[in-house]
Amino acid sequence: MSHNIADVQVELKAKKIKPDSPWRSAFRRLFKNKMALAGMIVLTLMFLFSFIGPYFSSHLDAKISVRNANLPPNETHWLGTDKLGRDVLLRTMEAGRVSLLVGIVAASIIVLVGGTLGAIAGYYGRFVDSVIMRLADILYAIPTLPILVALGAILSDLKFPPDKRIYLVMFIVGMIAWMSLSRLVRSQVLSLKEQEFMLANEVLGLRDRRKIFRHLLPNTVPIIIVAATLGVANSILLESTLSFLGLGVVPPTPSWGQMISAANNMIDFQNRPWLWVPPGVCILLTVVSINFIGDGLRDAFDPKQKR
Amino acid sequence: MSSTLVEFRNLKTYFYTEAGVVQAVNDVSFSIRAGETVCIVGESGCGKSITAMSLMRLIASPPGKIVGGEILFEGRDLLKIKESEMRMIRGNEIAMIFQEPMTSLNPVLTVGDQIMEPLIEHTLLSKSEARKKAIQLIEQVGIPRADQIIDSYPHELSGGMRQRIMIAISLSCDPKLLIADEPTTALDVTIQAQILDLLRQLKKDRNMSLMLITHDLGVVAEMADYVVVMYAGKVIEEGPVKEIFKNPRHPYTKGLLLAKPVIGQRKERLFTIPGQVPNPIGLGENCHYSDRCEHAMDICRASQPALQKDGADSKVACWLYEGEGAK
Amino acid sequence: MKQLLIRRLIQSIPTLIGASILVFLVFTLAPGDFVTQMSADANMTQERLDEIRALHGLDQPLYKQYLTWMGNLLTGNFGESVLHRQPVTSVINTFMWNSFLIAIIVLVLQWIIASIVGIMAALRQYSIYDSAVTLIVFMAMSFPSFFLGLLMLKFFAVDYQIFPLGGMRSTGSTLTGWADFWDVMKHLALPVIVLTLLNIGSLTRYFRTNMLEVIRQDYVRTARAKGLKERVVIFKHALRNALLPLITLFALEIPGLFSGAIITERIFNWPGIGRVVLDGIFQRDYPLLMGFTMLLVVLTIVANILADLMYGVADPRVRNR
Amino acid sequence: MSDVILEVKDLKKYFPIRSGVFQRTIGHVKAVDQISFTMKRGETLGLVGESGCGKSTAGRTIIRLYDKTEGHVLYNGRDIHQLPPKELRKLRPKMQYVFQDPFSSLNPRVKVGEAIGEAVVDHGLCSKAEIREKVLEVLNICGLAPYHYDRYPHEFSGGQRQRIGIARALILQPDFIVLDEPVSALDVSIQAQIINLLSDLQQQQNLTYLFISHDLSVVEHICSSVAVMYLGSIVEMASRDELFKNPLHPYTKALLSAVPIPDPTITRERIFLKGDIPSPANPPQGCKFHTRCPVAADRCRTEVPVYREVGPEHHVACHLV
Repeated sequence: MSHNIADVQVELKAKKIKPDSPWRSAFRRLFKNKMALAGMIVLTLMFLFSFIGPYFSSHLDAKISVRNANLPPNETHWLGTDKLGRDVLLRTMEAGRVSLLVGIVAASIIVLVGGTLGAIAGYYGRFVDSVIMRLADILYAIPTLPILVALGAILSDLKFPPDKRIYLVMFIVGMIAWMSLSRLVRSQVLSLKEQEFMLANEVLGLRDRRKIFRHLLPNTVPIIIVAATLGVANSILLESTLSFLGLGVVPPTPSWGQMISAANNMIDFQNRPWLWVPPGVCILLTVVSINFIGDGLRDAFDPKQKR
Repeated sequence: MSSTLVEFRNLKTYFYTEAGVVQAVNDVSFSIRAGETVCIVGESGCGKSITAMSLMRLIASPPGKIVGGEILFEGRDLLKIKESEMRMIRGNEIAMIFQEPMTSLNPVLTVGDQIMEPLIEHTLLSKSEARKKAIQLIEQVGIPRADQIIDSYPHELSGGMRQRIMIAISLSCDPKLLIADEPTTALDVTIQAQILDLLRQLKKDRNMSLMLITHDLGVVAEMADYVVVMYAGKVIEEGPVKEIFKNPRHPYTKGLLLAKPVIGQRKERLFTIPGQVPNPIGLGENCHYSDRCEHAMDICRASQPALQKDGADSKVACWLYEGEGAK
Repeated sequence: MKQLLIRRLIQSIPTLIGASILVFLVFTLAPGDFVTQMSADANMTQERLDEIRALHGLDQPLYKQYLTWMGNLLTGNFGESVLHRQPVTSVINTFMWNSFLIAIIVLVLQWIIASIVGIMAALRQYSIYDSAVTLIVFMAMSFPSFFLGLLMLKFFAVDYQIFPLGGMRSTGSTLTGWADFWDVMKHLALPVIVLTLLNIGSLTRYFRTNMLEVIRQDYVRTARAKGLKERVVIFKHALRNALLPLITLFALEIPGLFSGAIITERIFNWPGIGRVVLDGIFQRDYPLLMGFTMLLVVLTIVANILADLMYGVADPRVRNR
Repeated sequence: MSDVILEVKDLKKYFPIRSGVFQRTIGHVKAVDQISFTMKRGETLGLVGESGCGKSTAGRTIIRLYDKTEGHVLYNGRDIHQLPPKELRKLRPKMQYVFQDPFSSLNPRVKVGEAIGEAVVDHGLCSKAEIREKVLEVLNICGLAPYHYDRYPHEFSGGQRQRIGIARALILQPDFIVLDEPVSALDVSIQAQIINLLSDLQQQQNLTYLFISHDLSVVEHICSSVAVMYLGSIVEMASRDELFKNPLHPYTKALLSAVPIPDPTITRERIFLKGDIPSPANPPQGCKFHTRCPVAADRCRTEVPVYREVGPEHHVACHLV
């Protein structure tokens, strides 16, 4: 009844094209975005540099030797050595591992806490919504940096062993920044609920479980991915600021921010820049590339909003 | 027969998108005589709005570009003149109103301010004279309490009232040609009747030409003196309104007329044109309607029919009539 | 408009109380307090410590301490700063204005540059200028504040000695009048440049995206169809609408004027409130910290309310509701 | 089973207007203001009116997408607004709804085949194994090809998406479908395809349609009886021929005369209504249409007209008829 000549021709042409899922078309757009592509390349290099790099360094098992402390960059130590004679290049690599890890874990805390609270507030609304949003308002009202630094100080008072301390730093950085994601998710869920396909689900009599996980969530994931990516970038910045002040990651665990705190001592700052410039450049490169990827993802998922 | 006011000659306007080149307006030619209402009719994506925007040279480039042809306005080719000269014509000799009254007015400026702008730009009126003229215009478009309306903001007015304000703005400098791009599509039917009646009235009083763009054949029958039917970026048929409705030539025009339900002339089953409008990217050298046309012949799938005279004042682009074109 | 103000004020009361509780908990539950700092000093006996604690009411149950603290706050008594042995309010008063000086200059510079650069980038989308601006904007947003400060200090102060190494005035300077003014200007140049660069990124992007959004609107096309000069279309029709959401952003900058830049002030040794608060953190001067944080909380809430009000005044659609 | 499938009795749907500091309710938008009608199986009732007349709200309240304010909706004798959620869910497949906007009525991230089939599986009406077969069958009935099963909504045109919306409703084998402006967003040639598809489905599966539209010519073609709504109330209801040939209510007459006829030879005397459609938030007193009615008398300004039967299945609410 439905097929006639015209439809058949249309069909033949259409059959050749593969089904083009929104995810695949989004990633196609992402890879076409030059800046995002550059970001991905640089970020992968930073990951290789931090997680694989150390195994290539010849100074992996070098012991602390005051003899060759504070050497400027030379052919054995490409980036010189620090006051304990450790190879700065190796230290930067190992520090990268910590900084990246802190960034990713903190961002996942933001996504978990912010995402769930935002979804619950958006989906159930009314009382639950106002409680969560009131909580978010409170945290928004408190200035981030002072509280963060104060919490860092308290951490030192609680005398946590350095390696356990990283996880607490991740926790603090995450808990300070979940509010913006929760607001984003909440408004997205609210606007989705007005969409006609959600009303259709109501008419079709789908169960709540299906409505949330098959319809609401997949349409909220793009916003979460973008926010998570930018969250990693901000968390790395926050962690490095804390560590620079000596309140985040503390020796002996290395992190880029903590290495830069070497610049606090006037002599190192003035005439041993190889101690604090390389980790700074690493932070900058990592964060810039993540920001580019995040921005590229935002365009890829929602092409209507031109850059 | 009054003189020709506007003449499109082989106009080509393309859009360069990531997916490819969209030939939105592909070799379009027709003319508008002074004091005449010409209706450009066609379904979405046929290029009727782009034709109007090309005439006003308001094509955003990138991504759009007028790649060929001429648009003669009183003998002057608008595509060749400088931007500053074009600006003197826009809103002054050629004015335009749009489809969405809700978003066509600036929400943070008063209605009066927006009516006075073209007056101050194009005429030598002072601010106070412009304001008086604005109040007059508001009354002419049938809005009561004009002196209060002039200081109100667009969000305080209904859709119908905003469209009347748009008409007041367009008429402020007594244009020779008014372009109306689907002016009543977003309005309710009783408000649409009011606006169409207003447009007819104003056209008569001011002996102005009207280029009305619409997809509604009812509006065409009511308003048009001359009709131009477009499909996939090309003009496929044109002619006086009675000729088009009484004796449509192109299969697509016939299909449109039969597919539309008409009050009082109920049929058991509507004629349907199968398939859908072709993808504007990568249109071949064939007649673009061939894969939906029931009379499609091999030649239709091979090459494009030219727009040929067929009868006193009508033209059609279809291989069915190719032979008799000479008449 | 009045209703909006009243409603927002009432809504902000729970936020204020909630924030104060949180701030109070963060600092009082912290293990050490200034008394334990004192215990490091040998001749302090345990009874003496307990006596001081009792004097400051630190031995009472938490909620009582909170109520007394809040009570004092409301009457303007922010408590005694341990480090400076003066009321917190006077400590804040002396140092805050130094931070304010930098913050005001940065605010003005930042908004002028960001608006020009951002709008030009929007008007010339897809041009090289636009991609260059995007690149610089991302760099500025991704620069760790302390790293930029250190680099600038190293480059301008150490290597090329164009600007002083830090502080607010040349050491031991007895200059007055204009000479003093220029001396301070020389000292604050670097911090201002750093802070402007750090903040300029997101603001430029905001101007650009807003402008791009507005240029696509129908009423801009209508303005062009009226034959108005491009200048009028852009600056009267487009810009006015693009600025609307930025008014709220401007109001939200207010807390930043008083909060001081903790990191930059530390690097450039600028005697602002940020620097004092950082030292306060290291010395666990909790009264000062609690007082200062609460001041910022109030400022943020006020700024939020002001933002909504200013938006209402600017946007006619909201004005008369 | 009597052939009356649906009975709507004095149905009302009011939306509260809140304002003031505590957002107190200060009034109501009477979107649906006491409408009543019955529908027999296999019939198509047209619900016609201009924007703001409440036709969509009525449609959504009738199948309990919105909860009613007052009144009853009896489906096969059971009042669906009294049913507990579990019972209502069981009844859902029987009453379906096709939405107007082809672009927002489909989830962009779900394959079309799954979107059509998911409700059937969710209701346990057929197992996961057989679902693909059932979906392919309904796709074919609605004029779509088998390979469309794995495609995503953004790969379809407006007309095709409406076919998917219809297939999604059809697969649950409903008795009653509310069609909310199903063809208003489509071009004429595509509109005709969908209208024919709907009529064929009605005959094949003995469906009952509530057809909501503002386009009188489409309503005349597809509906067996028509109800004209104005500001929340039904002003006139009759069989199709009766209403189009012998309209009684002044608003119906004005509506019919306002529709442009695609025939240049016809010149008819037009009724132009004065002014604009009043806002549903504060409708005029007495007969709501009196502010625009060309024949309004004093009585109309004060007294609400009674909705009464004036002929065989011909109801009207007007003093002067």
